[in-house]
Amino acid sequence: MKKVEAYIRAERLEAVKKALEKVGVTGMTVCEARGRGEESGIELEYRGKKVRVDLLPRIKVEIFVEDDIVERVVKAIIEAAYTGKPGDGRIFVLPVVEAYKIRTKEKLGK
Amino acid sequence: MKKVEAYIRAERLEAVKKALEKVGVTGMTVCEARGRGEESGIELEYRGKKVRVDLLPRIKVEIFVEDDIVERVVKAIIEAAYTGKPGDGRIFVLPVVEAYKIRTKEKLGK
Amino acid sequence: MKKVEAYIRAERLEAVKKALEKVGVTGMTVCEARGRGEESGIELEYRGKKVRVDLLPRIKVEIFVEDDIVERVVKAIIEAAYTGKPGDGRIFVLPVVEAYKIRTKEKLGK
Amino acid sequence: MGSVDPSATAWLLASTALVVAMVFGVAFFYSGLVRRKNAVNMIATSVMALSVAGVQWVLVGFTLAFSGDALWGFSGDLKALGLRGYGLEAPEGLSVPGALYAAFQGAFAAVTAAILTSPFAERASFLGFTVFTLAWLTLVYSIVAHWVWAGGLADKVAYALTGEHPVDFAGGLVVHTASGFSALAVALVLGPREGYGMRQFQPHNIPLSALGAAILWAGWFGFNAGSALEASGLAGNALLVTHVAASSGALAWGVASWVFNGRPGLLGMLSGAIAGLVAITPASGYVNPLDAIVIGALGALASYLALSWRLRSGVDESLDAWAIHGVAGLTGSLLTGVFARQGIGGVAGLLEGNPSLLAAQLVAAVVVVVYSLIASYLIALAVDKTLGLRVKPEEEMVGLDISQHAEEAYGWAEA
Amino acid sequence: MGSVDPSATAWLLASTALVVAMVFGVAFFYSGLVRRKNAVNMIATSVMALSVAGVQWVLVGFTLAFSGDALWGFSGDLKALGLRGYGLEAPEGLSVPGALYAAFQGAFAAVTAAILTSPFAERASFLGFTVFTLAWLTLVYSIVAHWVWAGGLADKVAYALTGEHPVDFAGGLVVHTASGFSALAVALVLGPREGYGMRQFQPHNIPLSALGAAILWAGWFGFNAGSALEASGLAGNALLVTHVAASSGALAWGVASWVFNGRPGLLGMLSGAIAGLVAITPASGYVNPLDAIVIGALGALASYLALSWRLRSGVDESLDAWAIHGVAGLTGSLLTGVFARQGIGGVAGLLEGNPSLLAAQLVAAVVVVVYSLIASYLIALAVDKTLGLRVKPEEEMVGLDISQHAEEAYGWAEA
Amino acid sequence: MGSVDPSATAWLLASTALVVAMVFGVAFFYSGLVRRKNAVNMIATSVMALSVAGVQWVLVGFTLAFSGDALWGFSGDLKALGLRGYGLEAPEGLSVPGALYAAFQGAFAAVTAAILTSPFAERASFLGFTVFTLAWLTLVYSIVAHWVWAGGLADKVAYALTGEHPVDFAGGLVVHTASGFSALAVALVLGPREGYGMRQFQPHNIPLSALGAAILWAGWFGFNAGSALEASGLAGNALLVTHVAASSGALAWGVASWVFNGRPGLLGMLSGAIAGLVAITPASGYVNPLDAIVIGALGALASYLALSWRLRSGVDESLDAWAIHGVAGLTGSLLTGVFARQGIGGVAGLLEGNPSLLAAQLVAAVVVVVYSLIASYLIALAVDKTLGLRVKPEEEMVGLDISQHAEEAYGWAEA
Ligand SMILES: Nc1ncnc2c1ncn2[C@@H]1O[C@H](COP(=O)(O)OP(=O)(O)O)[C@@H](O)[C@H]1O
Ligand SMILES: Nc1ncnc2c1ncn2[C@@H]1O[C@H](COP(=O)(O)OP(=O)(O)O)[C@@H](O)[C@H]1O
Ligand SMILES: Nc1ncnc2c1ncn2[C@@H]1O[C@H](COP(=O)(O)OP(=O)(O)O)[C@@H](O)[C@H]1O
Repeated sequence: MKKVEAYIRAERLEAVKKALEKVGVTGMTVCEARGRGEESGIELEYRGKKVRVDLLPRIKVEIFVEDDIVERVVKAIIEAAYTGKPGDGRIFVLPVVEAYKIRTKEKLGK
Repeated sequence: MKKVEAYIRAERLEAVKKALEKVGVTGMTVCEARGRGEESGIELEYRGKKVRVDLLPRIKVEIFVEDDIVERVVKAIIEAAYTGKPGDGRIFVLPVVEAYKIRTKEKLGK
Repeated sequence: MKKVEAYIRAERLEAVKKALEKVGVTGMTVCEARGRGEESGIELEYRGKKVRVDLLPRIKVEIFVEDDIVERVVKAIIEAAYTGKPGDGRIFVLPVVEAYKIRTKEKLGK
Repeated sequence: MGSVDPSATAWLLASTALVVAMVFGVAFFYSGLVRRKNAVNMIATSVMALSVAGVQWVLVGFTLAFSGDALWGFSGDLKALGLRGYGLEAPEGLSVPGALYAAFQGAFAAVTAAILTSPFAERASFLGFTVFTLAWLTLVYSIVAHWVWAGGLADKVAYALTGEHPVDFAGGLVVHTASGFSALAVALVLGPREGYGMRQFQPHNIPLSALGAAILWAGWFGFNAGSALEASGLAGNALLVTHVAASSGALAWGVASWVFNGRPGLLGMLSGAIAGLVAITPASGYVNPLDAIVIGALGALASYLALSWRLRSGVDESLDAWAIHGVAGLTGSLLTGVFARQGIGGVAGLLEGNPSLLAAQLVAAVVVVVYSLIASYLIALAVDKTLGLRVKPEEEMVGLDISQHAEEAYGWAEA
Repeated sequence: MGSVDPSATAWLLASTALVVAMVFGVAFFYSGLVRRKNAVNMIATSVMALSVAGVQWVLVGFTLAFSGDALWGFSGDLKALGLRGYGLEAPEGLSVPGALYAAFQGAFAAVTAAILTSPFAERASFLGFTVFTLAWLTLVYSIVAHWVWAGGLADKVAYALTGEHPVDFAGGLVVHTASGFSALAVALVLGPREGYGMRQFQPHNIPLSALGAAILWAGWFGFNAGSALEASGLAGNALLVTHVAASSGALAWGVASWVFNGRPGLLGMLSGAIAGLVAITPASGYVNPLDAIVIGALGALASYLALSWRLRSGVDESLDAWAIHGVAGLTGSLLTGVFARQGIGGVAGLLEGNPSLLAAQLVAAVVVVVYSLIASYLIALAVDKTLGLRVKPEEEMVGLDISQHAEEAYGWAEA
Repeated sequence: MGSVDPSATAWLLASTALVVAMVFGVAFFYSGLVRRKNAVNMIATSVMALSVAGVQWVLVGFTLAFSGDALWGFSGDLKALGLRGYGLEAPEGLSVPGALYAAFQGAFAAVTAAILTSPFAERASFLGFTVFTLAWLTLVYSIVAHWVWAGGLADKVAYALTGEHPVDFAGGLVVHTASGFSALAVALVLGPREGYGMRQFQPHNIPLSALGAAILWAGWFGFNAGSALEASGLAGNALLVTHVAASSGALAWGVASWVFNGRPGLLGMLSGAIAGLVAITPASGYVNPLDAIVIGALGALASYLALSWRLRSGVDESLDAWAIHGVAGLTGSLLTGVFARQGIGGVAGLLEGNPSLLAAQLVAAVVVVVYSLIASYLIALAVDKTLGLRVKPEEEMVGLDISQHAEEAYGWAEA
């Protein structure tokens, strides 16, 4: 079992949800965050003065998936979250040791 | 050292906090999130029209604990967060490489 | 590649951002959270009545970095987030399996 | 037809605006108190109450309350259906335009219906609520208004028993006691919210509630001083005592919670202010500012006790229309019988040596309380058995905003 | 100089306060509807409109609209530049102080400019908007006000063609039709927001919008009943019909969305209320409360249809000033020609057997629509070509609050 | 006893409602400016000020300010304790009911105390604040009001030195200068907030502040035009100049920050509007709208400079009651001496060739500034040394909402 963490634009959330449904993944948890990438935000110019806006709103998506579909999930997110403009975000895959489902009190996966 | 991530109903947060105190764990960080499980949300029917409400409010609890009490912590959360109805949530355990306490600048655990 | 998670005081966020820039790290994601440590919050006394305030606002910072700079990053955060008073927070380092940049659709790191 | 007094009209125009604003005051006060997932619904119910009252009053409500007397004092007649005869001129016995008088009274009906949204909080079907409100305005509000203000049953019975006409300057009985006790009845029919008593429900937005209270405080000047129906010393005094009672109510509640809980909450002070305003409502044409200090404080303390009892009782009359409007309205109505001063409103109370007024107030109050409880219970039951008054558990869990309105109060994950 | 009627003055003072408050009503209604990142800007544009109007009106706006008649009815003359002659006394033909009359009218100008912030939402340069607003107040609002209310072009043309003077009690044409159709023109110049049509923009704060609507509802009593310029039966009736039309509009929209979408949203009911208020605006001095039920409902339904069409059309007139103010203003103006009653405002409409009033209303409406569309389009274009009316894509993406004001509506990560 | 003028009464009733609303305007304006963890407290302090003033004024405040003259002009006498003699009739020299006059003046006291909550922001003990406010209303507000408005010390001294009575139409000195300079004194006693100067404190809710400013803008019409105590040309002109000065103040601040910071913030424009309103307050019965444009702009610019200085100085007068109310109040009081026009308020200023009025204004201003600074400093010090005026560091860190009220402004983790 792996944890996939994706940091995406809020406006791509719907698309990502749909893409994941297509590969059979519905379970997920999302939260509002703020992020910046390598360019540390974007720069606005206003009447000659420059202002750097660094932490821009982002959505963090967390999905726990079986090892065998990690690749499919990552690909689905990349395709759906892509715009090609700076700020598209990142996806990370983390190892998971164990997992439980509270309603059934059962251990999941591996 | 492990990281325990629990996605629970907001209304069970108090119970979970108390259950954890009973097993000696007080440190934790929580945040508001929205999630959906396998059934991808719940369905409401209204005058014949069906509406699917997918991302429902959830609380994410993050707790870093020593390896030896992971099991106790997981059990405590499961018991406290359980209602038996869909939406009870999940618990995941992730590996941790190292940990630091900022106030004392010391390395923790292992 | 590693994931560094830091739980800090909101008022130290600016300092942490600057300290990280100094060690060459700009990319990060932050979100609002609430946390408590070992003392489970702080206690206020009011006209003889004691009230425990447990979950206090905290900022969670998430940074994905190459393995070789983890140490520098941790040190920078510790220095910048330090006040010496209870509540300074924790830093954890987690392993990462793989990473992707959505804009370029490329795999990162390792 | 009397002739229109332009100064009275000027003040009544402004007063009507203030009273209509109060409906939104109730909406925001209540909305701030519920959980985020029901914030929209709590405003929508008041807006629906306002809209339904706006049309119902023109068609049938006004005439049932204020036109003549029918069925041995049970209600008005139907001569003013569609507000016939209430136009640009002043009706017999009034010095303001009939249309304006009807609008002012209609705003009262709307405020009363809005107060009564309290027990529906966080669990009622919007359709069920709407139908209930229409029926309630017609079968309870208009009737009680007729009984107290238009020489109807409550007045007749009290006069028969005590030889004195009960007084209710701006609606201590008609508005507050009636809505408060009706709220209790509805709460009994609807039952408590899912999880009630097991966990604490936190108010989602206290500044929003404070805004509601702000509108109520200022709007109440229109409510009470407007009820003088003239721009006179009586109106001026009514405004003053209203303000003083609100202040003293806020202080009384604040001090009580300071003493008993160690800390005075803002919501407590605002609740105290509202209770003070409620308590002074029936008295505002009859007492002086020193009396108002006492009435405001006693009203607030009575509500404080009622609320404490209500919380222990397990009855989920969620936003405390009963404890605040019902109990303080009752308290104020009785205290009017105690403090009324001949020199202000032409009626003497107990302190000036006349016990019959207090007796008359008591009789009228009992009549209003009993009728409100029974009639509201039956209406709620009837709606529940037919259309259903309560949403399904999933709908309640998701929140009424999504399930009843397909809206969320605050945007999430915006792009 | 006439003599000042103190009762009329008392009511007009209060009315002016209500109308100025409406500007903030528009601000909050609109601000709640946009995304969080533009919440400040949506208030700032209305505040700017209010401030610009406050000064412009004194200097030049008032005289262009209301002083005499110049250029064959195109505008007023310049005799009241700086409000010369409008001081403590009542001007010829009025019974309120000149200064107060000018303030009341100036508040109307400000409300109209605030309504017209709708198409600028979430994408306009604050400087471009400001310059547009100054030009628009001078070249459109003052002119249209002169045409309709001061015997200018619209009045002359309609009278020439139909033998009847068109009527507009409180600004159905001058305020709502003009601002609504101008909004459409501006939306065409500015183009849709980034991402419009591809994803849904969620309102960021519905209680804030409800607050705006609350201010509008109560403020409108000053708007319509204040337009009587006296504290009379006419004013009282205007208040009543205003309230009734708002209620009936809210119900009509609520029922429509209940039927067509399965659920009535709060924003829908509030939009219906506003549409009802808009529709009754021109009629409020001429009709009775039963008429108002019909006018409010028809106004709301017309807006409902217009909004549905607008959404399908792809035109991003973002906050629907056109659908709500433009269309309901037009509807109400025509319905005034239908329902006007001799016994109320001294003018008979179609139902009382006089078709010419409806014809006159139609002609005046066409004149106002055509002029508003063309003039606003040209002004917007001129500003766009010179100063630029639209922000850069990054600025739009980050939001106007940060890019135009260096502010964020809600604190984040506070310590 | 004079006879009651019903038109004056109608307008004063409405005005009092507007002025009471302003207290909540201050509350919301301030609450939006602080951090989320102190949002409730910032409203609670204003509500406490309102409530304390509501009762204190009836008991003792009014008589100290407005009844006769005692102690060689230091204060009023005690003949109107408990508002004795101020009932339904008009007191000597007035044409409004005594009760209403007292209520109107009491609302001013409350607004002034609310303005003075600024330096307590985010760090004061609620008990300490409450006791301070009670003492301040009695020892500063009532006294200064007596000095300026009831022929007390400031008036006597100014007249002795300049041969002219200083004028203060609606409280430029009594309300704004007094509260502003008192705020400075309190800030010095309390010291800066934890972390002040080291990091930026972000306003937690700008729309809430905008709501506060909206209430202030509209409410100020009651404040200034109500101070005419009649529904006359003078009141109408006061309303007009008030509106114009607010507009011009907003524009002046907007332009200044556009030029100096590259972007005009909404909070800046609103601050400018408030400064403009403050500056016109003493002048509103004496000047014309063109003067008002200048006075509003100069008031705003003076406040802008004062605020810039304050920020650099390190003095944590947190919400700028001094910079906005104190400085603009002073500026406006002096400018009244410059612009006053015989034809409007019966007093000529410098521009009409009379330098003594300006001199009188200056003397009165100095007296008020000095007394406010010293008396407020001493009261604050006394409270601090006895009950303690500042909370403990942990309480400040957790926020006053939890530590003083056991409430959180916005629900979190609701279920
Ligand atoms: N090293 C990092 N650690 C944590 N989050 C990051 C990191 N780099 C980027 N992110 C997240 O991804 C988002 C987009 O990053 P950015 O570099 O702007 O995108 P792009 O690579 O498309 O230019 C950021 O706002 C942040 O939330
Ligand atoms: N695969 C997943 N990845 C991330 N979060 C999940 C996943 N599955 C469930 N969750 C979280 O757990 C919550 C409850 O899941 P759900 O499946 O509805 O519970 P149950 O298993 O009791 O029916 C969801 O709202 C979501 O936050
Ligand atoms: N075991 C833990 N698991 C998760 N988060 C923790 C844990 N311990 C501490 N934290 C986070 O760190 C923050 C500070 O912890 P605390 O113990 O108060 O600091 P200090 O060690 O400086 O006294 C907490 O508010 C919480 O967010």
